[in-house]
Amino acid sequence: MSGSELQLVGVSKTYPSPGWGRDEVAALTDVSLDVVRGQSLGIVGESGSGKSTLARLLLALEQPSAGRVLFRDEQISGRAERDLRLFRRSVQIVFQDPMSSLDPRMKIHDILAEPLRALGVEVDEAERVRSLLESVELPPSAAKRCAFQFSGGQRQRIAIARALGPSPSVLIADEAVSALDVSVRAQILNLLSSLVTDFDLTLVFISHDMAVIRHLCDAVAVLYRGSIVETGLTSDVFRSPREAYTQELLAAIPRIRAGRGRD
Amino acid sequence: MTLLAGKVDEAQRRSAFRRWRANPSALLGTVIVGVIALTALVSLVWTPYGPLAIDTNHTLSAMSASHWLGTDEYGRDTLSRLMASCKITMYVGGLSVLFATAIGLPLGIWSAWNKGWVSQLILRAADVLYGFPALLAASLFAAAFGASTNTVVLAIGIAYIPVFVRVTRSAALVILNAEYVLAALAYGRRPFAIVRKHVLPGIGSIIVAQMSLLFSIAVLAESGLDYLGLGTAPPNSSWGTMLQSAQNYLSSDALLCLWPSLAIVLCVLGFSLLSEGVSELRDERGGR
Amino acid sequence: MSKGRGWFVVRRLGVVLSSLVAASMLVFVFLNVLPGSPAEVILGTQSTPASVAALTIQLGLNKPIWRQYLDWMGGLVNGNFGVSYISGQSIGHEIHQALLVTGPLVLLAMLIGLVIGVPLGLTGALYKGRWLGSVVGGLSQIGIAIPSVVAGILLTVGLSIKLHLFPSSGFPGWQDPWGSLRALVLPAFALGVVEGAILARYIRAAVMEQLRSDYLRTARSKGLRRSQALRRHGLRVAAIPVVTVLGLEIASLIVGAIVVENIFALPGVGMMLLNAVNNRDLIVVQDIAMVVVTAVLLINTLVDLSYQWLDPRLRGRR
Amino acid sequence: MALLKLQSLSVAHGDLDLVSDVSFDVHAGERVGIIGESGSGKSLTALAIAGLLGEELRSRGSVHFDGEELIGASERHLSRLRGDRIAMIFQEPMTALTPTKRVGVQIGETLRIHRGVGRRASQIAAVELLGRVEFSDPQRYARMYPHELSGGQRQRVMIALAIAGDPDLILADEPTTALDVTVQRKILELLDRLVREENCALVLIAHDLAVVSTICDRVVTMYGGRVVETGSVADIIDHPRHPYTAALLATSSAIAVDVESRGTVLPSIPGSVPSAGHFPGGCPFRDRCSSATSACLEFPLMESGSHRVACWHPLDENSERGSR
Repeated sequence: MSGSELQLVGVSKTYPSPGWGRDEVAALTDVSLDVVRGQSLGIVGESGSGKSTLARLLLALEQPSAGRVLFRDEQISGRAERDLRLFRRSVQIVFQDPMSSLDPRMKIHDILAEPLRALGVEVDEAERVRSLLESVELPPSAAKRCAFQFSGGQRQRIAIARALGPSPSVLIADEAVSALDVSVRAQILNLLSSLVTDFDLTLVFISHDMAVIRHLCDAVAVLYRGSIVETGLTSDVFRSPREAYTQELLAAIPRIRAGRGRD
Repeated sequence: MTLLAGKVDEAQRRSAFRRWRANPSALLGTVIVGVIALTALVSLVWTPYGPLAIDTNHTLSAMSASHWLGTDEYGRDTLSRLMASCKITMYVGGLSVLFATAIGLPLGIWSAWNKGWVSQLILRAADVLYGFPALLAASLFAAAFGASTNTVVLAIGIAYIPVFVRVTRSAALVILNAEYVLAALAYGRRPFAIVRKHVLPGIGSIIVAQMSLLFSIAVLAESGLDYLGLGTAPPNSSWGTMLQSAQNYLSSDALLCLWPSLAIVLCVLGFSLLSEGVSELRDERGGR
Repeated sequence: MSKGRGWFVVRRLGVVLSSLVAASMLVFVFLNVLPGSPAEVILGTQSTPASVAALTIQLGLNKPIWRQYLDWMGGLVNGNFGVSYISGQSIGHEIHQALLVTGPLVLLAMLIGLVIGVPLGLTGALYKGRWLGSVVGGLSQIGIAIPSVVAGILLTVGLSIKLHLFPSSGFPGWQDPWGSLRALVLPAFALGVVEGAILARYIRAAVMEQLRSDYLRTARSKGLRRSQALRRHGLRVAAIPVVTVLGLEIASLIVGAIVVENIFALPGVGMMLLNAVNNRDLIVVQDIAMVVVTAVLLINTLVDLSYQWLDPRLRGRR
Repeated sequence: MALLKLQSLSVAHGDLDLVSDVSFDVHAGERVGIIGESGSGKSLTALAIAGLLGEELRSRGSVHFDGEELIGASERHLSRLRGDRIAMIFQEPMTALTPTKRVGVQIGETLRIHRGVGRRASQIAAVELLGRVEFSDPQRYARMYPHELSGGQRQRVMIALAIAGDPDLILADEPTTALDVTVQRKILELLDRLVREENCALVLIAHDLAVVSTICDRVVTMYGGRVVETGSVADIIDHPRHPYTAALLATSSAIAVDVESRGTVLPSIPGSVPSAGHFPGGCPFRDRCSSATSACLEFPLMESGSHRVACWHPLDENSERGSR
């Protein structure tokens, strides 16, 4: 439990504005973040807070406009793709939308084998696919079917299995349970937390849902309009949120209670 | 959305062939296109009289047992000429669409992937080319090189490049924005592999539908060009040249115009139905 | 925002101008980098080295190619289209005369297309799934497949040869307005029927999409009936794809006019182009090509600008 | 006398029943929440009440509104009720407003349709309504187009649009689902306040029990196109009787923000939610239910009373299972 896997150091990201002034839109401003090995880090933010940009920067799919992205203390931002092989194997992602995160025309076998082929992981493909399906609690027969034949929760399991394929050390989950039915969400959360333990994963869990982050994460960073306004251990932040925005977030979460006429 | 999920599942369970058979546009289109393609193939080895065989004793004869569809002003058998024209039509349509696809498809994908100045340039160039409809391009070719079947192919092919660039680009953008492409980048797939594994299979049916549609438009364009004398030159027969020569006998022998007209209409209808069928089948599959 | 829109127009015109320059280079280079000189082509088999040399100088073909291009372009910009190699006539005047035929023909055809396409498309969408909708769908499917050559010839046979309702060919000139209009009716129909079928198809699709839209449901939840909701809330958005098609169709009408003018022997731009091609009158071909390209690109630009007006979401954006 | 009375309402797509046999009442001024996951048929139920189902869907059964039967009523008749007495709020604030019309015009339209109010007067009313849904500068916002507003602002416009006609019943279909958490809360509070001020009945559809429990009096739980349980909010959250409601409640309360659940295994419901129309016959939940028996092949009759459940093996009313 020491050292950092991923680090953002003073990272900013701007995009050219869609209009045609030469103005730029800042998605992230001077963000520093340390993803500690073995720790589960929650990043909470609402729409427009820069969550997705952050995920892409952590995956080195985009370059920061300023600042540096480090992987195990080595800079990865600005590096050529061929220098990123180890990084690509080590950091994987699960996306929000179970519909768009799997290619609908591919068999599950191919979806799961693709990362292995791309990264040159030398294994028995069929065997590996079977064990990946097993670790997300899907039957081996699933490999022969196409993505559209599965429900949202099952698709999300497949997406998780795909991410686990190259045996990563860091798993980034970008709103991975937000699009799921309530009755299925708990299954996926349970799966994620057992996988984190079993595979010794470092988890970066990006979400707008404070409750889920509290359940899953050791530490939390609150993202507001492209800046990190508060970080700390989850228990501390929930017990005594310092920033007004964090307090607002916590207060906004609907609680189950008989509201009308009972208060 | 949730409502459609059930329908999609159901459509999936049926085999591709059965869905094809159940779609009237696709079925009818396939049959018509099949018949025309088959006729073109047969005409390579056999036509009742040969498209160029002149018989001065039987000029402008009506429909009869020996000449099913009659003969033209030189006594050439109309059916034979119709059949031989299928060949020209398939040649022009097929080659021009392939040409436009071969150039438009890669440029479209490139401009979808790359948002830099090169793709801006591609799109601008497509816009400029868009100002040259097939007929204008063919006129320029004819003025420069003299008219022939091949100038028609080139003219139609060039005129359709911009259409292909745009269609490919918008279809590819949809795929490239999907999260599975991001996931593929995250596990180290390079752009070329992503195009091969995700983009091309993903836009395949759109491209096929578009090719079929453009084929039908190419048939229209070709008949017009041949009619004007900007394409296939007599004595070779094409539906357009047949129309042109038949026009002289409109008041006496209107049927002479009817056959090539019908052939053109049928052929265009066949390809446009096929195109519609392919897109409908795609939508049935959930449009993904 | 109004400044933004003004800028948009200016920028868009800049794009059109640069496209036109590119197009003119394309046309010019294409027709002038051919083996053999135009002088040889014009003189044909009777050419002698001396006559070729004389004509070359007379036509200014001895100047460097870029100079010839600039001369040509300079002329076009000043409205001087040059002189025909063959007839020795001022091309500008001839094109002007030809446009007086082609222009009204295209407009009339557009009108006919709209008159046919709009009601057909709306009916097709509103009666989708019922027999009327299917009939309309089938009709427009077949209409699309009819080339204007065929439509023209069929109309000629039916309405002028058999029934003698309209002249089958020729054009009396606008000093006889009634006769001219009559001469244009059949060709315009030949063009317009097909355009109508195409328009109907797109209007049907656009309206059907509107009928499925969330905001039309909102409009109905306010108490508008389905047809009222469509009229007040849907049609303007549905107009966007339709305007695109309309723009494309005007371009194809211009091209179609070239064909139809030849069927009906109308002395329009198309006839002029075809004669020039047959006579290898390259400068006329060049000029007409530029006229057509300019018309198509300008229409395209107008379509783009109309989006701004139709859809507030696009205002102030690229 | 109930304001709205649903009896055996079904919605079918071809031969496929997407909503089956739904019955419940809404009294004047009452707030009823419908909870259910994807495919449960809750949105279709709301659309069927308002007569706004798509062309390819057919409804059967009975929807009684203030003494009138709405199923089978003419579009003309329904359109007179809609906007005037029954208003709707939709889920997607991005697509539910017409993109080409100014917000003020869209709000004022309701009044122009039903009250014969002129253009100017309807604009004045629209500005006032925008003020009521807490726009700080309603004059300015009335002139804006929907795309110039944020998601939360658009949803407030939708609410203004709904209350414009002073309705007796508002059907709100997941009004907060597409919004950010902090905005969700404000919209719910706004809705709560306005419904109270207008004293109208509310049918609130949500997939989240928490949303429903904060502002509703009664809950209707739907699963697989059927009503499986209905009762007061207190009944449902203190003593859920249907295994599905209980499991949903257990899951939701285990991940609640004020519950320390770190490191625990969350109670979950096995299996997945089938797509609409593909739930098993009989009790639609039987595939995922731990207490299912062969009796569940038959859909159980709903008992009578205020807290009703459709289950062959209901949980004991007195057990505290599944509550907080």
